[in-house]
Amino acid sequence: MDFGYTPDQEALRREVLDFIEANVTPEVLAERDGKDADGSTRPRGRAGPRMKELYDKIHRRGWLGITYPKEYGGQGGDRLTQFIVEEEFLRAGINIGLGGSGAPAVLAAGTEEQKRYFIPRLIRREISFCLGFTEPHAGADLAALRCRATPTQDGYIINGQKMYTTSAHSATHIYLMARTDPEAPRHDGISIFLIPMDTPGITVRPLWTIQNNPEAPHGTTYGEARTNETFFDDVRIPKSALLGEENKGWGIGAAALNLDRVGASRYLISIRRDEDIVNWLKENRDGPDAPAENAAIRDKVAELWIEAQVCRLMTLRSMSIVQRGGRFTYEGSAEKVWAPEHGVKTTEAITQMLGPYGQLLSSSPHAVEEGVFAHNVMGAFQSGINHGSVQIMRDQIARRGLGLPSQRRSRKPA
Amino acid sequence: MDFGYTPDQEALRREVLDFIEANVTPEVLAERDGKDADGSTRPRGRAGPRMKELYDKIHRRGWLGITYPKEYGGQGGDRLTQFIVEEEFLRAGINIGLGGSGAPAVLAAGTEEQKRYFIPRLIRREISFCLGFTEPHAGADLAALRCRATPTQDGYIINGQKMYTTSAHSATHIYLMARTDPEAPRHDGISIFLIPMDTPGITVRPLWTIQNNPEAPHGTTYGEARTNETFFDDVRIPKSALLGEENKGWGIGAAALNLDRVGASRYLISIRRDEDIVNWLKENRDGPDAPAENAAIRDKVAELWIEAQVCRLMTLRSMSIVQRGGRFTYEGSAEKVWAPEHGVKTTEAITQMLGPYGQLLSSSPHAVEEGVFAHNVMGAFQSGINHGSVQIMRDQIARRGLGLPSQRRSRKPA
Amino acid sequence: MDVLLTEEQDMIRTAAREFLEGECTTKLVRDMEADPVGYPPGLWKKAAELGWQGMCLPEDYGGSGLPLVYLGLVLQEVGRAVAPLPLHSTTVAALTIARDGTEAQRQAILPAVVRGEMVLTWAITERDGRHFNPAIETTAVVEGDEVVINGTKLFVDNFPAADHCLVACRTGEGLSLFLVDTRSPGISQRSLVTTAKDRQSEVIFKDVRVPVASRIGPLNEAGPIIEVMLDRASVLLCAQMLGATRKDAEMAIDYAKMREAFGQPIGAFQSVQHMCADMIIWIDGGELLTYEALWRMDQGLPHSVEVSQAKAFCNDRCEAVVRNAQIIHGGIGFMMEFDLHLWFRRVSSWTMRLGTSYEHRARIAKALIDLPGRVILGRPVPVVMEETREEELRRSA
Amino acid sequence: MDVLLTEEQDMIRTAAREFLEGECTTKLVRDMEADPVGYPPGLWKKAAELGWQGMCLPEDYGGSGLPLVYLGLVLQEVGRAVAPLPLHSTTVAALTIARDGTEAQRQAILPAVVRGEMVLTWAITERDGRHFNPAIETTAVVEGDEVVINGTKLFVDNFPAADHCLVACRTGEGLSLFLVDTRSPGISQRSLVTTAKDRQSEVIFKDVRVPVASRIGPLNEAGPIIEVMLDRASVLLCAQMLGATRKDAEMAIDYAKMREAFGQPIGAFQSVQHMCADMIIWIDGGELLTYEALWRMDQGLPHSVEVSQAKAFCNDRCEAVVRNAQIIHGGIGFMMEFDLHLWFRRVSSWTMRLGTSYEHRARIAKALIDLPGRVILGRPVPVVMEETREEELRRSA
Repeated sequence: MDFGYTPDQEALRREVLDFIEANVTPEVLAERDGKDADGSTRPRGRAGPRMKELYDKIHRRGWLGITYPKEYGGQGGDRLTQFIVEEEFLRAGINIGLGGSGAPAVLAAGTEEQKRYFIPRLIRREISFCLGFTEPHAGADLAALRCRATPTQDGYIINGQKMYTTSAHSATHIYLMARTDPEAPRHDGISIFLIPMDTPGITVRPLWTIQNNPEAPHGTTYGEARTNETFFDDVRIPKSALLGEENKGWGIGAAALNLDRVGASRYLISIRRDEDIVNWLKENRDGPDAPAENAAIRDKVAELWIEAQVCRLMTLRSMSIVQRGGRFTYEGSAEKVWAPEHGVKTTEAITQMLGPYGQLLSSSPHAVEEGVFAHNVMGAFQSGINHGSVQIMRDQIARRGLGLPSQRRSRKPA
Repeated sequence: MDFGYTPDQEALRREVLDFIEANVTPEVLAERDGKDADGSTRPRGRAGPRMKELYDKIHRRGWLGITYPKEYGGQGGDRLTQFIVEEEFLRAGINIGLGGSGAPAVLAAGTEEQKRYFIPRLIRREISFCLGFTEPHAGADLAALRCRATPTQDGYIINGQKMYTTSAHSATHIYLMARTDPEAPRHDGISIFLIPMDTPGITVRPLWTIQNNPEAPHGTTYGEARTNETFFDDVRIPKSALLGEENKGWGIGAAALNLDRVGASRYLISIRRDEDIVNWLKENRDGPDAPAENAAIRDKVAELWIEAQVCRLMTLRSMSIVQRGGRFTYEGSAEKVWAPEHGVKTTEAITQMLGPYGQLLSSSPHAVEEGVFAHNVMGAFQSGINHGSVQIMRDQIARRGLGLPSQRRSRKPA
Repeated sequence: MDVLLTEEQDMIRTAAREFLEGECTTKLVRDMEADPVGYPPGLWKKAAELGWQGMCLPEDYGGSGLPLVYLGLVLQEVGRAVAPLPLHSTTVAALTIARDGTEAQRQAILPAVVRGEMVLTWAITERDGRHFNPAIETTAVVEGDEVVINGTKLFVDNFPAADHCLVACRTGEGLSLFLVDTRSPGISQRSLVTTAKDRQSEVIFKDVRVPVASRIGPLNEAGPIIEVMLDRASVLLCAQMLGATRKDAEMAIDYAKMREAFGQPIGAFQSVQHMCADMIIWIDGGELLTYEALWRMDQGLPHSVEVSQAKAFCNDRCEAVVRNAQIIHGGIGFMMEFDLHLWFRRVSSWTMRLGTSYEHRARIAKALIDLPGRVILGRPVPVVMEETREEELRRSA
Repeated sequence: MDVLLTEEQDMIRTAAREFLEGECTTKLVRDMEADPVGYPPGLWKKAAELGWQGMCLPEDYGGSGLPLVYLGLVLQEVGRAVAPLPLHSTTVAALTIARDGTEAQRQAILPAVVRGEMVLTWAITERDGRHFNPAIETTAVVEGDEVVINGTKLFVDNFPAADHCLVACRTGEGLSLFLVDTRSPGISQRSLVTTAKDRQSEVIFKDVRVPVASRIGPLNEAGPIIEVMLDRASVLLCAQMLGATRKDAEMAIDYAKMREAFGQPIGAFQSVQHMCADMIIWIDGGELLTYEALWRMDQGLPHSVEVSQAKAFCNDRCEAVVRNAQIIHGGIGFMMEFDLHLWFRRVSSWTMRLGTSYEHRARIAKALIDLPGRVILGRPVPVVMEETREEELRRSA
């Protein structure tokens, strides 16, 4: 049992922090937020020159793709190293992850050729995936998906629609789940494809979220202003676009999603507001009526802080299991219940600490901390829905973790 | 919309309060708690001479069986009158109810002869029912009951076991649900019987609760020190013991249970500790560190108080519906979710206000308010289990109240 | 005792609902979010024809003189439709003028309000954002028969639409309340951008001159008037909030019946069913608390504890309901083009206004704990601030 | 960083579990509830043979000198078995003697503790019941080479079983801590009756004379010693509580798998499943907080915030778990003859001891809000009370 880090790990953290101080400048962050100094416009979400330069520098330090094998351009490092580096960059507002579960899936299920093609480019950020799983009628129940990939002689023809393909307008590829065998049981006829977004027949339609107009400040929980619908009309792709075996896509996707659940980003989005409100209270304590002097508010803040620690500790537990090469029974699901619900609880508790200031969005005069608390109210609950709802996670804890039985038949209430 | 009472109703309340002040003396209450002045012992739960005298007086004032028809010894009054009188007596520690759903069931389903026999005697407290519904394997799922009533030429033979027959050791009769047709669908082969407890073949075994040794002070939520198991071995009863039609007992029992859910006693058991803690805080505020001065505790107390008001208001709503002759869609169930859960919440919150004093039971030196808060921890949760659990109540709200569908088949998690 | 609506009350509510279902589309709601003034004068006028603005104003000025409960019912429907009408700020200010204004002020304002020709608001809160006993730094200095107002107010409702505004100012010894023409020289405003996307403003008063005669109530002693006004505002906001929240919950329940997952409607899962059951319980609870507070106001009974009970409960529970409605909707509720957020964003905003849960609960705790005598639930709680309707009527007569 | 148990830690825990499963029946637990002394000396002696009492005491006195985490693991198992052993009070007091006592005191006490021949306890709290900064009215007046103690202590653990008791007294300027023989003339006790049905006492000191040399640490300056002792006591109680709570939850989960209603095990219903899932999440959360606090103590890192985090969380969540375990059991858990309440009553009691959630959260808030510097979760929080293990070791050397 060891809750600390080795001197080497601490030195690495220091190194990362020094790098951030030197390189993650206000200009870089302004560009990240679409506020280029030269006033030029880019498609939202696509990196500008300063961000490109920053990622190049981070790459040269060996901090991109840390856990990926060296033969595919990674560092062959461990997940804890990745965790330390990622946490600090995330706190500084820079995402050094490879963007979801696509890259792990390629590594786990790709052909040698696919791995050699995709992984190095994903690490160098020349390729990026958007996630093409969810559909209008297949959300929590993903296996209900209808998007068809009909086999042809030399490949497949894709027809269908994907929802909430968040970075579809800026990604180079889509990591797509589609049905290759409509006759098979619903989990057995699904395959995964890696498809360039410029393939003819793909159309991306923006879906603006309630975080649009005004946009949420960086670091807001589910602060995305835009997501997309992506339509496939007779999209012809070669056989080589298939990832893993045909009709075995469900298992590949699920395994990679589980991997994606461990890491710094998942818990950080749920605890940033805890830090923010404590720091705000500390810095805004004029007079005896300041919220910081109110014992009821102090009590609530301490309660939230404890819960935030549990978020952190559950993440450390998951990291420890992964480091040891173990497998989760229910620990990943527990993290995925606790952290999002905590994030919502903190967000809502803060509204009552800030009172009318809590409603002011980013573009408002008098907005508190650039409106991050108000925008968080708009977004926090999304983290309990996406990538496995808290309801489904609790089902999994109960059934897989605790061995509780499935329901036999319709229940008749007394 | 009227949240007040008429001058006549207020006068009645005043009259009841005056009566209580004059008649519910410390000696009466001591006797109620089994502490007779002459040191004599009675079976627990059976009224002594002072209590008998008190009930006689209450009866002479016309405050027993208020809502029952005059031809059966009642007052032909309305439920609101009953509510006002009952609330004040309950607050004074005297239960003037007829003891659960047995009496309403007799009134609703009994023969003229049964009504003429039972109702006046129930009102005069010469007869009392214990409830014989629950069995070891039939609790929440009451329709699973196995106790058999086998028809004979001139009556029935009862065999089986009932659980939690709380006043079986002091009641004169049992209000029993038993299976008369084991071949019928489970709700259709059940009948109800009214059986004298001194019928040969009935055995009562005490089940001591965790409120025993030491006993909980009066007014504790589920403060009963004793309940019972009741066994039926070839108990022969005449046909006249049947209430309503044979095999129609389920409907009779359910309807009466619903009626039993409206009234003062249901909500009072959930809110008494709210009053108690506020009054305790008021009366124990030495120095600046007293809990009453702690804004966090004050905030919590106010939160609990608001919830207690909702208990009260939901009861008033149910009363209003019943007064108008309406029927519940979900309002009775809502009351039955909210009040018990509130009672538990308050009980547990108080433990953290009292700290180590909160663990002291009734017989302890330094017990707070005779240990009622500590005993309440032991009992409060029972009110969310008994007479329809909060889970089942929520199911009913969702399905009957909101029209949400039943589950079709076993759910497969993703 | 009968806490259900009377037939007449139910009729008024139903009429309001049907009117707004016909007149107030979500397109209108969205249009008004983008509109700098923020309300449709045509609809405002129609509301006046239905008697909404004058519902609780004295009959002498064209009003209907009905109890406040009726206005609460109408505001519930306004909330249900998330209708962009400045009814709340107008009626709250008008009721204060009716109660505490001079005859001349009433004549000047109330008939125009009743006819739907005037919009009102008030400006109390300043930078500390507090609801009770805010630190008021805006000053009003008497110069001859004028006062000169200087200061900055925050979170002022509907200012771009308002003709007059009640402004609380420090006047030497105490607080005074002035009826100020919003077009007076020296007044400027900045729009705040809120989750509700309503029209809230920062209003800056720079050497604004108004006649001394424009004060409402006695000089330096406006504190109790402001408290009554804010109590009315709080409880009426609860009504509006509950109307919106119930509609939001109904949409979620309907969605749960329709949306399928794992081979059945998501509303067939016990976890969703229990979530829905709780939502309805919470809304009902808030409604009962709100009705009781309104009823007590109408009876001239002490009501400060009841108002705070309603607002603290609604703040917490309405927020929880609309969040759960979002959760039941999954991703779609997060999309701008889907309507659900129109309710979600407004209810969220309202929970943060006119007193936080902490502020209201502190007030309740004060009444429960700091005043002498044992408490009994359902019996009069010791009073923090008392004002009987008889007194009110006497003063407004 | 690896927050899981090491193989060695797991072995110690497993051994403790197996030992208690064999030795500590619920019949024994029930018997000891009725026993005036409240523990079985035979089992206490066997525990000593396993090295429990001396686990974290210095090797010089026969102990094993292991980190506190190990004692935490054993106390988890003691909690799991609700074993009627005075291990918590004995080890907490012994660790204080090891750290702050004189060599003579250590010699007199520690070897006997290690051998299972001595039971210890402490007496700090008085009638105000507070955990932090209790108002201590018990006085100790120096008369020659003796001090005379007068006063009344409350909630003293295991006093009927204890040989010695650490007593906090007011000595003029400040607080002092004395090691008092429980058989000293002038000491009397009254048993308190608690939900745990453990042995807690009111202890009355009337002109009790003990040598001046029996003080632990400097005169008038025992405050920090007491704080360290109570922090150890709190976090070790968390461990004990969590062990009991997890066992309780496991019994409920097993019951849910077995008990049928509506044609299936009640554990097949989503509402019960989610209840069980939450119970496990809460226990795990409490365990992680507790382990981190213990680990920080062992590392000599500041730990007051972490201790308070663990205790506040366990108070609230363990209570909720054991209540839910009762609910899942329905009526049977309410029956004296069924065993479940043995866990329920103890956990309930422990949540009320050694600092309420309010007290611990106030301490956390003080560290978070009142000290300078921005906070970052997972980085050192500004320190309320600091004591490094190096310092401890230096002082105890």
